[in-house]
Amino acid sequence: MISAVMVALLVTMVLALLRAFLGPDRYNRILAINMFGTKTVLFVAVAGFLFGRPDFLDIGILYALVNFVATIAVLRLSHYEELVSGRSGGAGE
Amino acid sequence: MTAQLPALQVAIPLACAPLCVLFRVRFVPWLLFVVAAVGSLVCAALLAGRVASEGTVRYAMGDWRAPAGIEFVVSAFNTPVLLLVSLAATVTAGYARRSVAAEIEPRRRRLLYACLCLTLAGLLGLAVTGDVFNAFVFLEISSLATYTMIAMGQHRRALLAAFRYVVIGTVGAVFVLIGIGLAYAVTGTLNMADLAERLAEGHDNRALQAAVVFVFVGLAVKMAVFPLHAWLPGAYAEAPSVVSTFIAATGTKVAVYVFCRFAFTVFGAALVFGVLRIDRIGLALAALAMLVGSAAACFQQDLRYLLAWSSVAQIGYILAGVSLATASGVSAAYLHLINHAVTKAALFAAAGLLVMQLGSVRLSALAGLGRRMPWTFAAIVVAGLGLVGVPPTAGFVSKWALVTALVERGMWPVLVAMLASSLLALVYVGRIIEVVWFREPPASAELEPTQSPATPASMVAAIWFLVLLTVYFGIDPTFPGGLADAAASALLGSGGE
Amino acid sequence: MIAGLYVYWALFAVMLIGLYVVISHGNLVKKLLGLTVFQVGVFLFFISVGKVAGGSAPIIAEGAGPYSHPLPQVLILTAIVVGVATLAVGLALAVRIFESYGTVEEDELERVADEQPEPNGAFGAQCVPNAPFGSERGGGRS
Amino acid sequence: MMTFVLTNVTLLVILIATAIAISRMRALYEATMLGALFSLVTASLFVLLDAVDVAFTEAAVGVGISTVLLLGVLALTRSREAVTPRRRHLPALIAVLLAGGALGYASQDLPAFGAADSPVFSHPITGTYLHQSQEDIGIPNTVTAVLASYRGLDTLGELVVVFTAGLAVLSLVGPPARPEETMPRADFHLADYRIIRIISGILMPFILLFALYVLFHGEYGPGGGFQAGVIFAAGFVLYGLVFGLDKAQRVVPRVALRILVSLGPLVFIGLGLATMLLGGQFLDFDVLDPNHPEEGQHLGILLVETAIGFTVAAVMTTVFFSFASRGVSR
Amino acid sequence: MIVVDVMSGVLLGAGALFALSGGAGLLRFPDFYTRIHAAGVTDTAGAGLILLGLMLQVSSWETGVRLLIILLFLAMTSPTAAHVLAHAARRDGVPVWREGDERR
Repeated sequence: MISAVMVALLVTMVLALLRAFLGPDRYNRILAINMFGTKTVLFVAVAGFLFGRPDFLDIGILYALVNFVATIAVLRLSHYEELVSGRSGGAGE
Repeated sequence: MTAQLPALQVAIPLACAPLCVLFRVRFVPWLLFVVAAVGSLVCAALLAGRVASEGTVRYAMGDWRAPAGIEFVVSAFNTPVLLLVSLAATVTAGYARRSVAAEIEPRRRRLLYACLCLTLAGLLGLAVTGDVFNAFVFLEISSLATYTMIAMGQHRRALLAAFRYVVIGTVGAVFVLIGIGLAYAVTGTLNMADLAERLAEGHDNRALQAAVVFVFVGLAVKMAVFPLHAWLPGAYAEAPSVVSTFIAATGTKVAVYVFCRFAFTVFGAALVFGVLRIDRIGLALAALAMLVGSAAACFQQDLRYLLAWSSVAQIGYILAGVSLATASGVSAAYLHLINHAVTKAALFAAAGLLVMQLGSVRLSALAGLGRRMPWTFAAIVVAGLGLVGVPPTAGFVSKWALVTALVERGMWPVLVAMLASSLLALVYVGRIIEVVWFREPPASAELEPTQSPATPASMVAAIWFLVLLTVYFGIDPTFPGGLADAAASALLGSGGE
Repeated sequence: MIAGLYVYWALFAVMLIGLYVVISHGNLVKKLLGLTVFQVGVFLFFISVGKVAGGSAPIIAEGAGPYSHPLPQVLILTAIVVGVATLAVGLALAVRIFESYGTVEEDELERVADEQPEPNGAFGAQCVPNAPFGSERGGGRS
Repeated sequence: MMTFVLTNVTLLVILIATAIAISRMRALYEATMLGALFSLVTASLFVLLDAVDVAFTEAAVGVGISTVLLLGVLALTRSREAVTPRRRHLPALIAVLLAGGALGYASQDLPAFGAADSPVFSHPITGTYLHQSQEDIGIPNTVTAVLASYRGLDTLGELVVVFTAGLAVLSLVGPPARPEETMPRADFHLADYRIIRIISGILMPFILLFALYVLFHGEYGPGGGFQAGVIFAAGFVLYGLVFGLDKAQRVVPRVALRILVSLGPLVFIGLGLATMLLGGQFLDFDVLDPNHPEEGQHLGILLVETAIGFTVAAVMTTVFFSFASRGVSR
Repeated sequence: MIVVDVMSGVLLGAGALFALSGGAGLLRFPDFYTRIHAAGVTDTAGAGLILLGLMLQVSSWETGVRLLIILLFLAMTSPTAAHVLAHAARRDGVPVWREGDERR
């Protein structure tokens, strides 16, 4: 059953990767990469159980943390650039 | 305490670097660099004595036996390099105080001294280590510190030169890493002596041959051998003068030592020069480097670019000596390595003094200043003749040794290239002499007679110490010659030692 | 034949893509990204040499079967951090080059270097980059 | 066994696809994001190849620090969306063909992937590291044992490399601006940041706690000095991104950073010199506790990991603050 | 014991289906906001179910605690990230897809 979940996760990762490549604009790509990150967290957890050493799940916690920091960083930095160039009308709609 | 010498050799400069950053009081960072340089010189001298008396000195780090732990190996082939690097550091330390005060803004001075200590520690570690991956780590330490120092140059071109060196240097280091990885995959060990034993029989193993090629391409980048030398002119010419003086004398020289160490004691001359014929490629690249380096040097407008291109040519000479793979060839290469380091350090130090006095070293700006600053330009002329290889200087002795080694192996085309390159060297040194002594100083120079303030004694002393050293080695080459012969016999004789 | 070596060929492909990006691309930041890809390819090669089929991580536990070799992992722990250190130095240089030359594209750098060979030294910042972290200080020199 | 090969092949295919996408992607922001994804896939491959500590470091460093630095520099250098198409294809192709040929030539004699009788495993040091270390050092995580004790000099060299990178960034991009210089603009306190603020506020203590856990758990499970240092830095990066640079600098003052950056290497080298003075070789931890050397090894490894942890955290945070304040103070 | 295995099998199956549907939704939906809905929901739910399924198969309590921490962490950060992403896109003026528009 776990190997079935592993296959499902891999398929989802490939789908997310396709969206990351195709994604017309930046936000689709950020979304795809964020989803890919979450699936990687699950991949590590399932791989731990599948290969018999489940006690290495600290990596899962780290993945989730780092994925969150990367997503915030991408939004914070790229988003900010728009704010400066004033394209999006500055403070609010 | 003498048992701990190899570790102290690297630990002293390594400990001084963070101290430089911590103590920001005016001259303490410079003092720490002096302590690091003198300390490493004392260790190198004591080690040379012990090696002369007891032969190879082995030092197991952390008291773990060789293949499991890392070991330092000090033998006849790396004592000359240790002495050379420590001596260059000591002279640079003496020279540095005024030159750094003139060129680097106060905030960055302690960082520069810390990076100088790190480069010294990296080069000494690279020269001493007996573990292949440890050599990669020390290579990265010295390279990273050198990138930082080059970027402190005054002109904005220094940033471009540093960035180009970062990219090319890192690609070279990764090539060395690929070579180490392939060798590890085939033998399972990282210790040089252990590696040599396990490689003795597997000469037809294709992964091993590829490992040799990758390591040597990576080292060729660090040695600035002809096709991969693009980073050197910018790096040497744009760096602060203290930095170019130190790395011109040591950077590529330690890389040549590592090349010899890998070629003779790790992979074995039979594989490198027998099966893979690296000697033919080496000699061809050396001849090209001599010609291109000297030719390019003739057309440079800036004194420091001229000296940097001449370094490319001189490395061609050293590579030619090593590629002969004969005892006389390697000994001539070691001799030229020592002589050229001392000569080029003197020239870059003199150029640094000129930068401090005149602001720029473009040949047009130096016109006719021979009479105004006789000591500096006399030093440049004598050291320049050393580059050409005129009899009283050390350059002549090492080139003569190279010529005899080449004749012995009958490598006539390389010999012709060498003579042509020496003639070209005569051209560009002659050009300096003509510009400085025989040309009328431009009108502007007359207006500010006060332009030449009292030349700092410490800098002139450092320059003239190096110049006198070249002349001394020229007249009485027994000391460097002895070191070079011992190194050559240690490399070739021992084989897998 | 293929069963044993497919991993190595895939990793060699990743290395070569990284090398290609480093040499061919003109943008300085893109070169550093290519450098990272090149280095990661080498790191994966080291670790795959130390893997044993059906083995587990070299953390000793009762009955955990054959262990993969710890030595390549130690080497790569060192190499990863060296890679990041080089990346940080490269990026710091890229920022300073942008401030002195106004661009990080290699062909524009050559053009700018030819047009104005002698601006004041490396410390003068020709243009003020935007503030990426939402904070503004009194008008910087623009 | 089949699932291992299947997963391995899938991840390798994803890896190569991402690498090609990075090389073809013209917009730099997207290329950097794909770089983050590339590091994540690499870390997953490391997990598959039983390199648990390396997966830890690669994920924390590759996705956490490198991505944030690259994005910060892209913001600073105002890189336009598209990269100029001028590319030097010829030299690149020549280099790739030569290197590829050499690698292909080498791959014919490489030991098969996963072979138990390959030279790497038949070398006697395998036994030393896996079994002998249990008596000499006695910590389950042999990677940390080899890293800190058997090959302690490599780790010292690596710590010095991180220290040098910190020096380089300090000298090139200048020390981080003082907190009062980096007052955020009025419209920065927007309603849309309130949710991230609350979540980050809640998560911050746990992130730092997790970093400390990783630091001291390095001997029994995946973890160690470098990983902990990078997680510390990721926590401060998150805090700086969300709450603005000035608050972050109040949490981590500049002086503390400068002291910590140079204190770490000093502690490590001091430890080496201390073992020398106590009569052992450089970095020989047995002499730290004469009557039972195993305790000495434990103490030595713990000191080494702590020194590395604080230095890497200080250097990575200094680098991030320098880049961030560069945009501000100019 | 069989009940626990069946329960974890069901949970794992549901989680896998959620993940797959999220992936499919990501590709098939016409524009950004619909895709973020698909990804956001299935991320959190799929992860939660799979981790719960794994928790039932756990042998030692340490692993269980680690799984719980991952679950809590994902439960907090995944929706936040989705929110921030949607908000940034909205502020950045990404147009909303109307019936009849072409795919974006």
